[in-house]
Amino acid sequence: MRYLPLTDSDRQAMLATIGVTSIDDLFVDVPAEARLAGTIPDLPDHASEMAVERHMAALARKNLSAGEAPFFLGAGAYKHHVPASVDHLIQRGEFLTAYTPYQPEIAQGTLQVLFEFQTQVARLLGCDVANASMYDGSTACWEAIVMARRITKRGKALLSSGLHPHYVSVAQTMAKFTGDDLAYETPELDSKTDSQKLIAAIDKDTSCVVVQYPDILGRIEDLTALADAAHAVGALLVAVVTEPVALGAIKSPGAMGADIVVGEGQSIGVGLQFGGPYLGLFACKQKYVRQMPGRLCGETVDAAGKRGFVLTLSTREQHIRREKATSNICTNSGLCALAFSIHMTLLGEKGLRDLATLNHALAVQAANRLANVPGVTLVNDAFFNEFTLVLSKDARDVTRSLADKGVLGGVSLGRLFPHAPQLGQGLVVAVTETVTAEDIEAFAAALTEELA
Amino acid sequence: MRYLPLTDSDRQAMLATIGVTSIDDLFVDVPAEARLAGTIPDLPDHASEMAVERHMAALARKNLSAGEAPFFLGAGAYKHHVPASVDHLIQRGEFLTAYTPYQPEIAQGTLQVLFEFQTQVARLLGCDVANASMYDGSTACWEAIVMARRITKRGKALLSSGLHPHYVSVAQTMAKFTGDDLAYETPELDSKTDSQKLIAAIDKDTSCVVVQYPDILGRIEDLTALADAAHAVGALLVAVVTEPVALGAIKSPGAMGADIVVGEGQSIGVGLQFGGPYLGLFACKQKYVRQMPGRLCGETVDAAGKRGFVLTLSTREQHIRREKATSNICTNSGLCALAFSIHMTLLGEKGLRDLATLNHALAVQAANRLANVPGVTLVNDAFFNEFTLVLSKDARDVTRSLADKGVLGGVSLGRLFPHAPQLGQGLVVAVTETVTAEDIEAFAAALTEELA
Amino acid sequence: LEEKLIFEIGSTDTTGVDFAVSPAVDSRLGNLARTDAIGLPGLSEQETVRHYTRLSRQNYAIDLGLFPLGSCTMKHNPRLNEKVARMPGFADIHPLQPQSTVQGALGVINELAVWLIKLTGMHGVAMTPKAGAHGELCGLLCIRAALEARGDARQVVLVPESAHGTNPATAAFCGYKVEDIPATPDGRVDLEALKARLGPDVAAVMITNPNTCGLFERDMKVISDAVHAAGAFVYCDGANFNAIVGRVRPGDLGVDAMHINLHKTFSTPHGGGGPGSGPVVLSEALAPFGPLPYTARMEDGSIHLIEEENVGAEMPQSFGRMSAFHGQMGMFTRALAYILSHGADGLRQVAEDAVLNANYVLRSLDDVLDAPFGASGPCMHEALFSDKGLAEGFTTLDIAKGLIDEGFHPMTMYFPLVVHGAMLVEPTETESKAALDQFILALRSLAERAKAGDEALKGAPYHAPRRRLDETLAARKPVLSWIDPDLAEAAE
Amino acid sequence: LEEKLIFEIGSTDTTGVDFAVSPAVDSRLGNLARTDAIGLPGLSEQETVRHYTRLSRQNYAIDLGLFPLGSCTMKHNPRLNEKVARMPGFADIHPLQPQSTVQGALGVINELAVWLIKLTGMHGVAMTPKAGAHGELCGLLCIRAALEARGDARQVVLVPESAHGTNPATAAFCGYKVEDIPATPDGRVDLEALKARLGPDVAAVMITNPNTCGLFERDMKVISDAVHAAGAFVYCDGANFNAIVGRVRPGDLGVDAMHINLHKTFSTPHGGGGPGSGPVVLSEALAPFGPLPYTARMEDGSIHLIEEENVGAEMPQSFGRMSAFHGQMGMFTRALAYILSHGADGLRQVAEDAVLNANYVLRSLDDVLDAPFGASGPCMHEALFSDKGLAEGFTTLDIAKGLIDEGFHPMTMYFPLVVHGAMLVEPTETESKAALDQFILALRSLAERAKAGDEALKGAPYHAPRRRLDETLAARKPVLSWIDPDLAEAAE
Repeated sequence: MRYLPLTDSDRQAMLATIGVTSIDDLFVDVPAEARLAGTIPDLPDHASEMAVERHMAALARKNLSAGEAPFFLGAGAYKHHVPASVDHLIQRGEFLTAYTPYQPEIAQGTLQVLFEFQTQVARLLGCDVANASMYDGSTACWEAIVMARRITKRGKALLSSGLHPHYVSVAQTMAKFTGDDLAYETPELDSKTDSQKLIAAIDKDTSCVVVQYPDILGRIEDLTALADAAHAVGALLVAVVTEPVALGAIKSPGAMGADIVVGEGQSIGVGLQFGGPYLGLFACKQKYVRQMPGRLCGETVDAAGKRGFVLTLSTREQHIRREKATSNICTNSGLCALAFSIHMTLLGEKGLRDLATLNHALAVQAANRLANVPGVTLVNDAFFNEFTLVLSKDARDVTRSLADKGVLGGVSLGRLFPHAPQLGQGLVVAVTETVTAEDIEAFAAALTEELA
Repeated sequence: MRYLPLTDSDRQAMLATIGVTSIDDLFVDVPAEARLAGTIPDLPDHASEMAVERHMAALARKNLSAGEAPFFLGAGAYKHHVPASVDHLIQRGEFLTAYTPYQPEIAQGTLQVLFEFQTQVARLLGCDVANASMYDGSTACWEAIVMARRITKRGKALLSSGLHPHYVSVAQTMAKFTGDDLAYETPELDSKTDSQKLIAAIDKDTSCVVVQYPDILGRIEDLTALADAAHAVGALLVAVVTEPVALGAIKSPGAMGADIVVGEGQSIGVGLQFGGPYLGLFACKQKYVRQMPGRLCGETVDAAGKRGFVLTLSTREQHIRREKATSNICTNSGLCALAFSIHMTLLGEKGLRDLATLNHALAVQAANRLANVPGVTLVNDAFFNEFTLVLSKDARDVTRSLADKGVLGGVSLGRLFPHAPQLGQGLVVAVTETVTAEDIEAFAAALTEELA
Repeated sequence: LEEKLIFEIGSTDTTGVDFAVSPAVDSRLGNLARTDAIGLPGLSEQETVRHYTRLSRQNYAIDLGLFPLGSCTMKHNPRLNEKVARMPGFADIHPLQPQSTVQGALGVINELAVWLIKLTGMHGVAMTPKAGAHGELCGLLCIRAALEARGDARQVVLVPESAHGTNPATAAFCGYKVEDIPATPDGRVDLEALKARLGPDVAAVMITNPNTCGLFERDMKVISDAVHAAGAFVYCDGANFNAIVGRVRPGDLGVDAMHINLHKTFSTPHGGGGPGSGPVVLSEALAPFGPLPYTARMEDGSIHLIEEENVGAEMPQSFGRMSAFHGQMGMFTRALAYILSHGADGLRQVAEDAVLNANYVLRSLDDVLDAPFGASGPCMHEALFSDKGLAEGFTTLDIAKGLIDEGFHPMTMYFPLVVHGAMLVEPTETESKAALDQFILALRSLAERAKAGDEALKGAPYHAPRRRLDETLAARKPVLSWIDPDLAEAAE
Repeated sequence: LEEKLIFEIGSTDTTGVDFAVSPAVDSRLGNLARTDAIGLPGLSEQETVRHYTRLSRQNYAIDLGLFPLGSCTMKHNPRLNEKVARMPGFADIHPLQPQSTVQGALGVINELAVWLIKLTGMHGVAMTPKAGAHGELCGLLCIRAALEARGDARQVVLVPESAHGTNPATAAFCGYKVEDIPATPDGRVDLEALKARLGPDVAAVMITNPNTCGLFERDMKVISDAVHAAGAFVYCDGANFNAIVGRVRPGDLGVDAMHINLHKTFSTPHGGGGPGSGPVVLSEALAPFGPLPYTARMEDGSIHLIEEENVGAEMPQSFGRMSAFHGQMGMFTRALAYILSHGADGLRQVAEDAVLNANYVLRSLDDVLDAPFGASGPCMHEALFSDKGLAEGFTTLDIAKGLIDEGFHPMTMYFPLVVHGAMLVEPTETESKAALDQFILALRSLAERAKAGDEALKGAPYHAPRRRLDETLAARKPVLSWIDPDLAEAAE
C-alpha cells in the first residue's frame, strides 16, 4: 500500500487525539446493515507496481496500435505526430497535479496558459473569443445548439447531413429530453453537400444551422452563402471543425460568417487514446460571450498592479447560478488544452501551414493512387486531408479484412451509419503527415487484392 | 532545424552589429585548406522529429529487451523494477538540464541530493563517507587501487579471483601504463573462494587486497579475516560490490573491516541500458577522505546563516591541482546518482530489506529447481541472488541456443573468461524480483531440452 | 516571476517543428485556400520548453504540498498510472478501429466496469460520461428514459440545499423543475421535509452522500425506500465516494444511479481543471437505459462493443449516445492501474485513512475554529469549519489567502452554502501525519491571527507569484484574448 | 525554500514500494545475514515526489533560461532524445546478452561511430570512454601503446597553459611528465616555444582547438606537422568541437586523437554533473590501438562486437578494456537522435550560429568590459572578458553573482587561468537573438555597476534560494554525510 503514508502507530496516535478507540467508531453513522465487515469478495488484494504494470502491458499488447500499421483512420479523430516536448511539459507536476485555478495567486501558470489557449483558438477558428475548453467536439456541438436557442429563443436547429453522425446522435439524445427540434438527414455520396437544401429549409423558427467543415465525407465548401441565409432570418450559423489542422490551409469558418465555431481539438497535441480524453473547442462572436458555456479566463491586475489572470464571468456558471447556469459543465479539458496550446506554440503559424500543406499533398497523392484501384471511385471534388471512396464491396467487411492483413484502412460508412445501407460501400480515408509513400502503396495493394 | 531559433533576418542583424558581412568572416582564422566549402558528403541532411523517432524505433525493435523474455543475466548488471516515479522525477528539467553545481546559490537541489546520496551510500556500504559518484563500478575499482597506492605508498595490489573479469581488465589496462603490480588468477569452480590464498600472499609490499562481494560466481563469505590480514601489514582491504541490493540482506563490507568500498550502483534506480551510463559508488573510512577521488558535497551555511551545500575539498581535484590532482575525473554520474537516491528513498530500509529478501528467496527457488535439471550442478554453497551452475555442455553455446528459444538464460563464463577453457561449462545465473515462477519453469524446461 | 505571453515573444515566422518537404501536387482545396494572417506565434523548441517550464512554476500542485480543497479529493497521482496510460497499445489506438484490433482496450473498459460495479454493489455501469457533471446528466437521462418507458412524465427533481451546484444545473439542463429540500440543524437532509414533498410529480431526488457538510446521511436507506415507494429514483452524487469505498456499497443503500469521479476517488490527475471522467453505476431498474457505446464480454472471452448497429439486439432501451466515442479511455487506464495497485484491501484502507485524517484535522482545530457540525457525529473525509468567532472584518478569504503564505493550498471557501463563511478541509488519505501536523499548526496560527485582528493578514498572500487579483475588474471589462497593443492603439 | 533532509523527514519503517510476499525458503546466506540497522529512511511515494520536486525548484537549468557557462556548451536538450533513450529496446537490454539479440544496439553504436568519423575526418573511433576526461585517458593510452609498439618510451607530454585542468591531470595519471607551453599575447599557443621544446622525449602535445581563450589556433596544421616530424602525436581536446562541427574536420588539421563530449556538441543532458560520454576519434596511426569492446560491421550487414575473445583476430594491438561494458549507450542513442535531427546541413548551421552568437555577445559588450583578445580575430563559440577596469575591490565573482539576481546562470569565472578575472561566456546556438539581447543588457548593467562601485553588488545574489555560501567553512570542517544530531549530542 505504497500510496498510503500512515503507519499503524500514526493511526493509533490519531485515534487517540480524536478520542475514539477504533476506526469503526468513525463509521458509526453508516446504518449497521450497510457496513461491510471485511473486504468485498471476489476482488484481488493490493499488488506491486511491477505486477500492475505487467497486467496493463499485457492488455496493451492485445491492441494493434496506429504506429504499427499503415494507418488511414479519421472521421473525427486524427493521428498526428505530437512532438515529444509536449508530453514532457504536460507531465510537469505543477501542471499535471494542479486543480481548477480557484486560487489565482498560485495558479498563474494554468491561467496564463488558458488565456493563451483562448487566444490561439479564437484566431484559428476566426472568432473573437473562445472559452477554456469543453469535454470534446460532440458535446461542444450540442452546447452550441443550446446556446443558439438561448440567444434566438427558437427551438429548431437544422443539422447538415455532413455533420459527424456521432455528433448528431449526441444532439438527438439530448434533444429527446429537452424538446429541441432537430432536422437531420443522412448524407448522399455526392461531391456536392446539402447546403442548398439547408438554405431552402431555413425559416424564422430556425435557431441555427449546424454545418461541419470539412464534413464527414471530407468535403469542403464556402460557408458564406449559408451564413448569409441564416443571418437573413435572425438565425445563427454554427460551424463544427473536427480536424483543426485543416485551418492551416483553408479559410476559417469565422471569416466566412459563422457565429459560433466549435470543434474537436484532439488533432493538435492530444493523441488518439481510443476516443478520450479529447478537447472541445468553443468560440464565438464577442457579442455572444455572456451566453457562452464553460470556463473563461480573463486578464486583470493584482493588488500590486501586476498583470494577472483569473477565471471570470463565473456568473454564467453552475457554482454561482445553480439551476440558472448556462450549462452544467464543471470540469473542462485543461490538460488537453495545455497540450494543444504547447503544440500550437511549437508549430506557430509557419509550422501549422507547413503541416497543413504536407497533409493535403499526401492526401492528394493517396486519393489519386487509390482512385486508380479497380473498383474504387473517389467521391470528393475538394477536400483537405480526408476523402471518401466508394468501393465495389461492402466497406465494413473490407476494413475488417484489411485489418487482418495489418492495414488500418479508413472508416467505413457502414460503421458510422449502420442504418443507411445505401452508404455501405463508402469508405472515409484520412491521410496525415504520418503516412508514408510505402503506407499508401501497402494500402493500395491490399485494397486491390480485396476488391479483385 | 527546429532547435535553432535564429531567423535569417536575426543573422543579418547580428552580423551587422559584429561588423562583418558574412558568416565566413568569422572563420577566417581557420587555414583556408581546412575550411569546408559545403556540407560533408555522404551524410544525410536534417530530418523531422517523426522521421528520427521512426529510425530509432526501428533499431530498438531489433533488440530483444529484457522485459520480453525470461531473463536471468547478471554478472555486474542487474534487472530490477524501477518505480515509475524515479524516471518521472529525474526528467524534471531542473535536474536533467542543470550543470555541475558550480554556483551553489542556484544549485541547492542538485547539491542536497548529492549530500543525501553520499550519506545513503556510506550507510549502505558500511563506511563513514562516500563521494558524489564515479563513472561506473569498474573505474571506481581502479581508482580505489590507485588511492590505496597513494595512501600506502606501495605498488602491489592483490586482486581476488572472484573479482569481475572486466574490472580486472580495466585495472590491467591502466596498470600497464602506470606500472602498478597486479596479482590475479582466474577463479576456480568451487564453493570456496581464494581468501586463504590471498591471505597467504599478503606481504609488506601489498598496497591492497581487492575482493568482490558477492563475487563473480555469486559466492559470499565473511571478509573479516581478509581485512585483519591486510591491516596486520599496513595494507588496505578494498571491497567491490556489483549488486548493492545484496546489502539489504547481508553484512556490509565496511562492517567487516573494508577500508575502501566501491561498487556499481546500477541496480538501484538505473536501468540496464546495455552497459551505461552506470553509477560508480565510492566510500571509505573518514581518515582517508582527502585521498578520495571525485567530487564531494559538503554542508555549510550561507551569508544569512541558512544551511546550504557546496562542492568541497576541491583542492584534490584537477581543476585546482592540474597534474597533482587525485584523479583526472571531471564528470560524475550525477543523474544516475539522483535516480539511485530517489529509488533508495522510495525503498527505505524496510523496502530494501523486503526487496533483498524477495530476491534471495526467488534465487533459492531457482537454484533448487535448476540444480534438478539433468546435467546441471550448482557450484555455490552460500549466495544472495546469483549463483553459478556447471553444465554438461559448453555454456556459451547454451546461452546462444536459449536466446534463440526466447530465454535469456544467464551469462556464460566462456563469455567472461574466453581464455580459460576450464570454465567453459560455467553459467552465472541471476534471479531478481522481476523473475516469476513461470520464468523459472521456462528456463528449466529450455535448459533440460538443451542438455538432453 | 513575470512571464510574457507567447504573443509578445513569438513570431509567426518561427517554428519549433520540422516537416518533410511536401510533394508537389495539384491542389484540391477548391477556392478555399486560407489567405489571411492567422496570428499564431511560434517559438523554437528551447523557447517553448522554457515558457511552459517557467509558467508551471507559478502553479501550486499536489506534487508540491498538501492541497486540502474540500470536495475535490486532491490525492497523490501515482506516476505508474501516467506510464501505463502512455503505452502505445492504449495511447495510440483510434476509437473506430475494427474491434478485433482493440480487444485489450475493450478489456480495460470491461475490467474497470466490473470493479466499479462490485465496489458499489450496483447492477451496471455507463462508462462514457466525460466528467462528474456529465455523469449526472447520464443518470438523469436514465431516470427519464425509465420513467418514459413506463409512460410516466414526472417533472420535478428534488435537490437538498447542500448539493453541489452541478446537481440543480444538470436537472434544469434536462428540462426538469428543480426544488430545494432544506437541511436539518445537524447538517443532514431533512427527512420529514423530503417525505412530505414526495409525490407523483417527483422524478428523482439528487442527494450527495457523504454530504457536503462532510457527514454521512444516516437516513439514506430510509430516504431511498421512501423515494422508491413514491415511484421516483435516487440519484447519488458520488463526488465523496472516497470516504466510503470498500466500507459501504451505495447499492446497499438503495441508490439507483451514482457517478464516480475517477479523478477523485481513483486518482486520475486533475490537470488544472480536467479532463475528468464520470462513469455512472446503475441499479437493475436503470441499467437497461444506459448510453452507447457499451462493452459486453461474450462467452468466448472476447469483448463486444455495442453501438447503434447492434444495439437493437443487445440493449434496445438505451437512451443513445452522449459523447462521440467510448469515454475517457486515458482515464480508465489510470484508474484501473490505481485500483489494481490498491486492491480490495487497499481501497478499504483508503476510506479509513481518508476519514481518519479528516477527523484528526477536525478534532485538532475545533478549539480555535468553529465546527458547526462538530456535534453531529464523526465527519467523513472532510472537516467543515465556519468563520464564526473571527474578529470583525476578518473572513474565510483572509484565512485562505494566509494559508498560501504558509506554503499550503487553501481549503474550499464558502461552500457548502448552508454554512456561513464555510471552510471545507479535505486532507485525503495520501497525506502523512507529519504533513497534517504542519498544516494544523499553520491553520491554528492563522485562526488565532484572524481572531486577534491581525491586519497584516488582510493583505495576504505576500509570498505568491501574485498578490490578490482584481476579479471585479476582470468581470466588468472582460479581456478574454490577447489584443496586440499596437493594433489596439492604431484602432483608437 | 528550505527542504529538510530525507534523514529528518523519513523513517526506516516507511516505504514507498510494495513487493509480492517472499516465498518461504531455507536461507542460503550462510552466516552473513545483515543484523545491524542500516539507517536508510524511507518516504511514501507522495512524500518522495514532493521532496524531489521541491528540491528541483532550487536549481537553475537550461530549461529555465540562458546558461552561458563557457567551455560547457549548455545547449537545449531536445525531449525527443529522452524519449528515444527510453525505448525498451535500448533502455532494457543487458550488456552481456547474446549478440544476436542486440543487433539494434550494436547498430546504434556503429551508426554513431560512422557519423563521428565522417564529421571529424578521422580513421576510427573508440566509443567506450565515459566522459571527456576518460576520453583523454583513452587518447593518451592509444599514443602510449603506439609508441611502445615501435619500442619508443617517451616520457613527456606538452600542455599549453590555457588547457583544461583535466589535460595535465590525465597525462600525470598515465605516468607522464607534464610540461607547460606558454601562450602568446594574442591568446594562442606559442608556436616557436612549442617547436623549440619538441624532441625525442616528447610523446604528445595536448592542445585545445578552438582554445580556451575562445580562439581558433591558426597554426594548428603547422603544429601538427612539427609534432609529427618530431615523432610525437597530437591530442586535441574536443570540448570546443561545437564551434567548428560541419565546417572544419580535425583530421584535416593533423590531429591524431580527439575526444568528443557528446554532452556538449551533441546535447546529451548534463544532469547536474553527469553522466557524460567521451568517444575518441583516432587517426590511422592510432586506431589499431583503441580499447575493447569495439563494433565492426560485417559484409553480411550484421554487426560484431569485438571483445577479449576475438580480439586476436580482429584488433590484436588493442590496449584493452577501459570500462566494464560498451560505454554510455544511453548517451549514444540521444546523440544519434540529435545528429540525425540536424543532419549534415544542420550541424554546419550549429557551428555557424554558435560562433555568430558568441561574436554578437563579444561585440555588444566590448565597450563596457575588457576583451583581452578582442583584437586577435573573431572569437569562436565563446567570448572572453576580464575584470580589468572594474572598481577597486570589485571582482568577476561579483558580476557572476549579480547575474543570478538578473535571472541568468553566471558565465564561467576565472578560467582560462591565463587571463586575470576571466569571464568566459558561451551562449550556444540554441539561444535566440531576443534572449541574447536580454542577457547583454543585464551584463552591461552589471559591468556598469561594478565600474561605478555599487556596493550592493557585493552582496549578490539576493533573489536566489541561498545567499553566498561559506565554502571555506565547508572545506575546513568537512561535513560530508548527515549525522543524527541526537546521536551526535549523545556522543559528546
